[in-house]
Amino acid sequence: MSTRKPNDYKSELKPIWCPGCGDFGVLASLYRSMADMDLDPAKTVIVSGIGCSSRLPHFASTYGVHTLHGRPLPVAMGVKLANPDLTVIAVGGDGDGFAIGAGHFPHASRRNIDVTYLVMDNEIYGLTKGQASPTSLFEQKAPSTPFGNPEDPLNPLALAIAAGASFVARGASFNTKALTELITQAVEHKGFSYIDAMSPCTTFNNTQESWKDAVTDVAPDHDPTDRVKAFDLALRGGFSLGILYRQERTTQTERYKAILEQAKPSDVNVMLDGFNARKGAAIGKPA
Amino acid sequence: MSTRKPNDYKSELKPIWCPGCGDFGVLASLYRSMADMDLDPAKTVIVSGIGCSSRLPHFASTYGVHTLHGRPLPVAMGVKLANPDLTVIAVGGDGDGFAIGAGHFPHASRRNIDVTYLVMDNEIYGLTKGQASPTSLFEQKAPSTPFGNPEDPLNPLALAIAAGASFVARGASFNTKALTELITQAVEHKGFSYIDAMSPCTTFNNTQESWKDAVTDVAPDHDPTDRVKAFDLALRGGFSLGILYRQERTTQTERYKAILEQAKPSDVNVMLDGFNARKGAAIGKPA
Amino acid sequence: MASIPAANGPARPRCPESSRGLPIRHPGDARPGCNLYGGTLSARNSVVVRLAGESGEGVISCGDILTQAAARGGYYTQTFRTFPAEIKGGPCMYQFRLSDEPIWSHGQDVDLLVCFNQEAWDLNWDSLGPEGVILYDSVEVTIPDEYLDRARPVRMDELAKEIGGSTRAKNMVAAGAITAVIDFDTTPIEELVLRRYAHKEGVADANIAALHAGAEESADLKGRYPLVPPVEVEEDRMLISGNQAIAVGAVAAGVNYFAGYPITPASDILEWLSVRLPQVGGLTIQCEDEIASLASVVGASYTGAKAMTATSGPGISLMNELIGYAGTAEIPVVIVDAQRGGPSTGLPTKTEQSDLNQALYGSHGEAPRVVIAPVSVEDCFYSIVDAFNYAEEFQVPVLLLTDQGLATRLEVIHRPDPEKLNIVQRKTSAGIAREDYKRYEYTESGVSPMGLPGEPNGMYVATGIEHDEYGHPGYTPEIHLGMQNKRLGKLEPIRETSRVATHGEAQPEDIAFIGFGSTFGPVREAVDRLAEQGLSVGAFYPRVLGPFPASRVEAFVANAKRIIVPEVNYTGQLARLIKAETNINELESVAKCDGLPFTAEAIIDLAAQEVAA
Amino acid sequence: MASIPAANGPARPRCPESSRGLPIRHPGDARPGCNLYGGTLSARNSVVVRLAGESGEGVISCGDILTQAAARGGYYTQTFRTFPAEIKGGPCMYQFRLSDEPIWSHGQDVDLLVCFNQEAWDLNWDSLGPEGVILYDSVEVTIPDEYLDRARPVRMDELAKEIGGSTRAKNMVAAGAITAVIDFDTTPIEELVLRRYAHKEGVADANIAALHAGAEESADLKGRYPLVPPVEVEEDRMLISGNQAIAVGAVAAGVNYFAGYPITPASDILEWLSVRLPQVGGLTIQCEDEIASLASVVGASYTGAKAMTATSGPGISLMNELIGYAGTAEIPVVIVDAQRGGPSTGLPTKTEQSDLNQALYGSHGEAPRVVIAPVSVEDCFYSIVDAFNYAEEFQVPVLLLTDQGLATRLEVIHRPDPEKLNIVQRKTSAGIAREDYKRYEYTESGVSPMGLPGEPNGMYVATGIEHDEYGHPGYTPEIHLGMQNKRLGKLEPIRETSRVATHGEAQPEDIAFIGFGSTFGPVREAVDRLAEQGLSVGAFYPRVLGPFPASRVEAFVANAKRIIVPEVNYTGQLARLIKAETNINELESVAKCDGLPFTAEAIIDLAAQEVAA
Ligand SMILES: Cc1ncc(C[n+]2csc(CCOP(=O)(O)OP(=O)(O)O)c2C)c(N)n1
Ligand SMILES: Cc1ncc(C[n+]2csc(CCOP(=O)(O)OP(=O)(O)O)c2C)c(N)n1
Ligand code: SF4
Ligand code: SF4
Ligand SMILES: [Mg+2]
Ligand SMILES: [Mg+2]
Repeated sequence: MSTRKPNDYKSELKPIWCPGCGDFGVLASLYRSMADMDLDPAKTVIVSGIGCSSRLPHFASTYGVHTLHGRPLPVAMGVKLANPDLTVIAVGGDGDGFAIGAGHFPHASRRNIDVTYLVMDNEIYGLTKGQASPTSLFEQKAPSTPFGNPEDPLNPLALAIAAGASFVARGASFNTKALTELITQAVEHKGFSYIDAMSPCTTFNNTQESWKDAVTDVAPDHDPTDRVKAFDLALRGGFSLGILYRQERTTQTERYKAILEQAKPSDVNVMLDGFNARKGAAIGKPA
Repeated sequence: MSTRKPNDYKSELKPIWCPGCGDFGVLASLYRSMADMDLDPAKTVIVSGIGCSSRLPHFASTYGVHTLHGRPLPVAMGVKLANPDLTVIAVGGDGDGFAIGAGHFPHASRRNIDVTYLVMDNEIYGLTKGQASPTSLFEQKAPSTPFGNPEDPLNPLALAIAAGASFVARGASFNTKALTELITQAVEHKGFSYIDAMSPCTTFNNTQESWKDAVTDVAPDHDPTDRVKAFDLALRGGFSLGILYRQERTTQTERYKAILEQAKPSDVNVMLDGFNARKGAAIGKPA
Repeated sequence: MASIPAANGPARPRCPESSRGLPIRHPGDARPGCNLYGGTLSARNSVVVRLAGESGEGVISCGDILTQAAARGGYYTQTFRTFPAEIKGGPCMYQFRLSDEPIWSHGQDVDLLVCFNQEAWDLNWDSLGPEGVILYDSVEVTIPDEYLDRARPVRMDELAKEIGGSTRAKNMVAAGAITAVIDFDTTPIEELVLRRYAHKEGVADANIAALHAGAEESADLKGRYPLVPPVEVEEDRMLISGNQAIAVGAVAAGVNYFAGYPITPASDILEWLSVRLPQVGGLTIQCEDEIASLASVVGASYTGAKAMTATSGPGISLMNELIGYAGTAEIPVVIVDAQRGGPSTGLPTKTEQSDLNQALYGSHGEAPRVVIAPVSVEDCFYSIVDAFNYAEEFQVPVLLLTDQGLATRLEVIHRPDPEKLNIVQRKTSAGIAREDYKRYEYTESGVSPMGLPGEPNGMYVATGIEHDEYGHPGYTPEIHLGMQNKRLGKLEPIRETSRVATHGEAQPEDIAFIGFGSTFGPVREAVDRLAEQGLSVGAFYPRVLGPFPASRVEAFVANAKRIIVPEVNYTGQLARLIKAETNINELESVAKCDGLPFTAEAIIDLAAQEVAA
Repeated sequence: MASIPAANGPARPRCPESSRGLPIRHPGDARPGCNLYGGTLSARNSVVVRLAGESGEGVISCGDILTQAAARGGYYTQTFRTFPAEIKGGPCMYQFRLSDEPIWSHGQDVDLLVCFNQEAWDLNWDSLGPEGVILYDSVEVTIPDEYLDRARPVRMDELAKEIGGSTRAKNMVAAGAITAVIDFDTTPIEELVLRRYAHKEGVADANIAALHAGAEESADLKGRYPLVPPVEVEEDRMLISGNQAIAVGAVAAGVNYFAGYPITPASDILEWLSVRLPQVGGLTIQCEDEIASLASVVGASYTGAKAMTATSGPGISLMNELIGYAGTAEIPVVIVDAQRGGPSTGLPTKTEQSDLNQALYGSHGEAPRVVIAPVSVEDCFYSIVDAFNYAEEFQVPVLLLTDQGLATRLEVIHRPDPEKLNIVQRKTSAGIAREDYKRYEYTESGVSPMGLPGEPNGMYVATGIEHDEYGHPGYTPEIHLGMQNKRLGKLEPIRETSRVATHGEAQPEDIAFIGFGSTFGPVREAVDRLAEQGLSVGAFYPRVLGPFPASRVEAFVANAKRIIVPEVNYTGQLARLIKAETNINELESVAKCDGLPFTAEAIIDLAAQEVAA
């Protein structure tokens, strides 16, 4: 039973988000999920990039790394690899994760890094005042797409499934109960878990009402272990909330642990001896 | 009927690849395909990154841009957007395209840039002497993975399909006839065409024999317009050669053309007048 | 003895205090007073107004509309704004200075301070000039007793609510109150409001009503702070920001392709060109990041397009590898860096001139580039034209450094004439026989004709690998030295021919100011006022910092007793550059690191007191 | 007058020619001869051997095995290799120098040149010293008549085929021939061959047979070029490269986490540590690019791990944004830059010292960092320990600059004693009460205790946004100036305390050499030889270039008539740095840009002739 309350995870800083911003709902869900899991704040690290959503770590009373635009995933990987005892949650925006950070996402997925990645997807760049993001709709008008967005949006869930993420889900900021539950499942999942959290930007892309109308739940008979079906579901229109894909696979942490077990213990003196000139180091690459 | 011969596309530089390197077969297929299409060398631009495979433009007597490690796709996009009359072919290696270049691939795909991307996939870093690449096998031993590769490989074809590439195919360097044909179809395809060309690195990862044994042709009844089926096929083991996915979709070039048509012609004098202090520019963002 | 006192800061970190040259004041410090209610001050030809409030209260749009109205009314203006890096909340400030004559800085001592809330007063009271007066919200703000005789409460919140049912139009009430005090016709404001809300019925009316109510509220102060009315008002005046001047200047220079990634404070350029470039047949594209942006610009330029990108510090940090590539492959590109406070994410909405080193030295190895710093909003226009000209003539990346202050401030300038610009076109392989063509040929100038796709005789492979004249990879000492000679040597003529902004004496005997970029305005004003004091003073602002015009700087300071180098950064980057590049060894580096631009007054203070080491 | 003649190269690009200080020779130039067949030369205590051939012919492994055998036999060695950037084909060269006494450079005049093919002769004949002799393949190579009396054909191809059925063992025939000429016991070579091919039956035998055949082939020349045999051979000698010294030094310093991306010439470090780090409980991971590598290093260090990455110039260009982040968030990281020829992709397998500026000034804004340049292979070991110590003590990114020459050359050094190292640990929040803890507290030293996950009282958010002492975002002038004072000020003590490599006079009166990194070896040798000529000479090599030890450099040159600054780059980066940071205004910048390291002889030549402006 949990001894911590959601409020225990609140920091002394008040969120600076606009009134109505979806990120409030995501943050509330995260507080609640952390309380449900009774996470030790001192052993929890929230890692983010840059953007409105990426300010989140400052509002949580845990350890946090507010990194650079697009870089939360590799930083989170370093945190987890260096200290596997920690619970590591990466958060950020759709621009952060799928524009400038797009190169890291497939690798986090295939490596099955033991990190939960929670993207507050508002289909826009909030912090820089409303430009189109990689998830903005085709033909959407925005300050840098005055003629309508000429690009088709990326589908982060489909991408995650293709790249090898082992847990892929969708939640919504306006549905905090379900989102709380999803976050808990994601954090408890072994390996890389990705949650696309629909989180409207009320200032620059107010989709709140239309999204509320559009969401449905993943059908109860959906088999989340079927990768092709999950892909199919990810491609379909409408927003199905819930777990699209889940796979049991050894995690990066486990694989590196295995390497540590495999490696013959040594020390620096032995290594130095390997270079001994009299004994003659191996040809080409001595020692 | 073609008036140009494959040899017409040879440059004065001899390939510096190792004897037996798969890239020879890819280059030969490219020469032949260009001849088949009778491409005007002066209107053809081959763009590459860095790696053994990325040396290719130097061996073709066309225009070429030998860019930086991981950057052929955005450079190729700039070439094509700035001069849509050109035929633009991007080439490179698996490391170039899916490690350091991984962030550009999904965007080239979703934008449907009018470029053919031909990756010489040897599942290894050739030029830097044999380290594991994003397509190297799990547990594969290589200089930087002495305990076996702890990472699951990326599946570039699945990724391309998920990201929105409109033509996705697999070829092999040791099957130049089919590869020639694929290249021709890819170049003639409107929009972003991706070819995964299996191209063994005989020096650091000699898969030539095992690959020759493993390849099969895409089944004749495969429907390449079905994205989910294509994804399914991409995930399956074995190497099916041929077109996995093909979609008709407006290309980036077409969309930007539409923007140009939509825009009300103007000139710099009109624009300067928009800032006239007496007339008063619009509030906030004058003009 | 080394003479860069600000160099790397003091030996030990010290508690924060205000920056060099800007005295710190504390509430309760005695200040020369004035009485808002005691008779009219004589008409002045410059007034400094500062609006302060919370982000979201309309402070910025109030400042913008007053500035525009003033420009419309025939005044010269200079503005300065600072706002939080967050979308909502946090203190924000807009200062504008109006004058009937050209002005060069936004002013230091505030004549009219308008406080929307209490924090606004707390943060800004110390900017008040000796004769400064105050307008403040009657509900939200409490003013200390000793300031009451020059402060006037205005029912901003109250009246706005009365009129529009919410505090939305608060800023228009404030605008109205201001117009009364400085004796300013509200008509141009009304016109602008009508135009802005043309499509939103009711909103315009409410705003205009609020404006009038505000004017009514301080009607008794009418003309308390009168401005000399403008006399000769030329038809060719424009009101424009630095970012806008760059964007429209790029069109004048013939830009065909722009690719960028949003970032404060450079996004304006992307957004403006995304509307305008298609209107002249060009393309603007938002890419997935700064690396892709510059990569696609390289690709576009390879085909012959005039291509550019714009970003701020973090984007430049990511572009370094490609800057080196463009320099090595000799592909022209233009890169705008609207500097903001650094390092790292830093202070996204504050100003700083701290990217000079990175502009000059970023990218590994020794890659050619030209670095330009425009000195004013008007100069932004001409400098982006220079940037394209250098890029095209020398086939080199050109970096144009502005800063948040310069990029976002509105200035009244004279309309440039695009017909009079000298536009340089790239040297191409057209007309050269195939067998004679070598892309990287050693030529007298170091510039070789560039093959453009479509041209049958110009085929070559552009590459960042060391290469011979044909572009074939080659690593011999001869090739490497030869190509470095070519790539770096071709830029040498620029040292002698680059444009320089100067003011005052050409070879001053007392004080020689050397600076770069946006500090020119306040220094220029300071030079005039110091000269009035009988000093021999001059300012020399190289517009091109790299390659550096060493001998011209040396000539400028030849007779100077003091050399002062003011810059808005921490380590004194320009001061070090001067020492590295010239024979000048003794100079006073005044590096100010507080996120704010210099004022003319601060420069004059510097002249009065020798900077201690 | 500015006195950096090499600055930015000549005003106009010129046709390629050899670099300053390295005379160009042309075939047919008269050279002082010697006769290979005419009697034995007296035993020398240093011999320079150069092997040259085509990549793939085994030149590098032949050089490596001879070097290892020599080290085993008790000689000191220095090597230098150059090979093409391609995997197969292209000219490749391996030079090694052996001596019974410690040596500091690889030598200029070649005593024994071994040509595997014709191109090898064509490219290398002009390196032959006055008494130099030649071995060449009897089939592939033709030697001009005037060299025949000191050249000996060896049936490398022929014998190799006879013995092994292919030319594979050609390099062993060459090795055998060499052992005869320099009178070198083949036993250690045989031992090494046996060890290398322990698992491949037959191969070892064939190689040993080839070795003997080669020795037989030139048996009549036995002892023609005898080396003084080593006398006192300590047990603690190691043969090791710069990259290896860094890798094992990092283990000695306590590295727990390494992340990297392959790149020439830095990949060795990644590869070596991927085997070794797990053996001491640490992790090595190859990431998707350099950005991810450094990002994950930042993440690892955040948890308290000692974390590092290694790359070359292009990788550093990509890492700039994260370097600024680590500096601003005050997270210790160590970054090795094994420099190669630049700019851009440049000359991946050649040496250059051209990343100094980027190391000092890369990243926008003004981000703190420490820049270290080790001066020898041995120093690589101690310098990486310094790097970790600075990183951990000052919570700052540390860049360690080597170069291709230093990183890949094999040197005999004395075994360092890990017990004697001073290893610095990070100051953490352990023991501080939660309510007293401020991550970015202003302290006397500027360093604040770091909270590490797991520690309940140390919770904070690391950030690259400007922030107050708690790490909360804040953009006021006070915070920004205060934090820049903290971040940059904390490094100030390093100026006075950093290690310096010196040789010769502490305050030379004739010639003062200032340099950095790998040029120390040849300069050191040159200093000794110039001192023998009666000159007062000294060398001063700051190991830490940033923060720069300005006053110590000034003290060093106080009495010097000439100041010479040799460096392997184009623009004279160190020379400019010295001018920017010190009161020194007159110096001779000798920037050599040919992808090759300096030789002692070239330095001595410099001393002989004043460099013309
Ligand atoms: C290298 C770099 N480029 C650009 C920026 C500017 N920038 C800050 S946040 C942001 C995008 C924000 O969008 P998103 O990630 O979707 O977050 P949101 O604000 O919508 O939550 C951009 C472009 C930056 N900080 N750093
Ligand atoms: C920024 C940068 N990082 C690293 C390198 C080194 N590098 C050159 S090619 C290469 C990988 C080559 O692998 P791949 O792309 O698969 O091409 P292949 O050689 O196998 O054809 C690497 C890591 C580089 N040139 N630039
Ligand atoms: S701008 Fe949009 S995303 Fe940012 S805080 Fe406001 S509502 Fe939220
Ligand atoms: S190393 Fe491999 S990829 Fe490179 S040329 Fe040789 S065989 Fe081809
Ligand atoms: Mg967003
Ligand atoms: Mg490869």
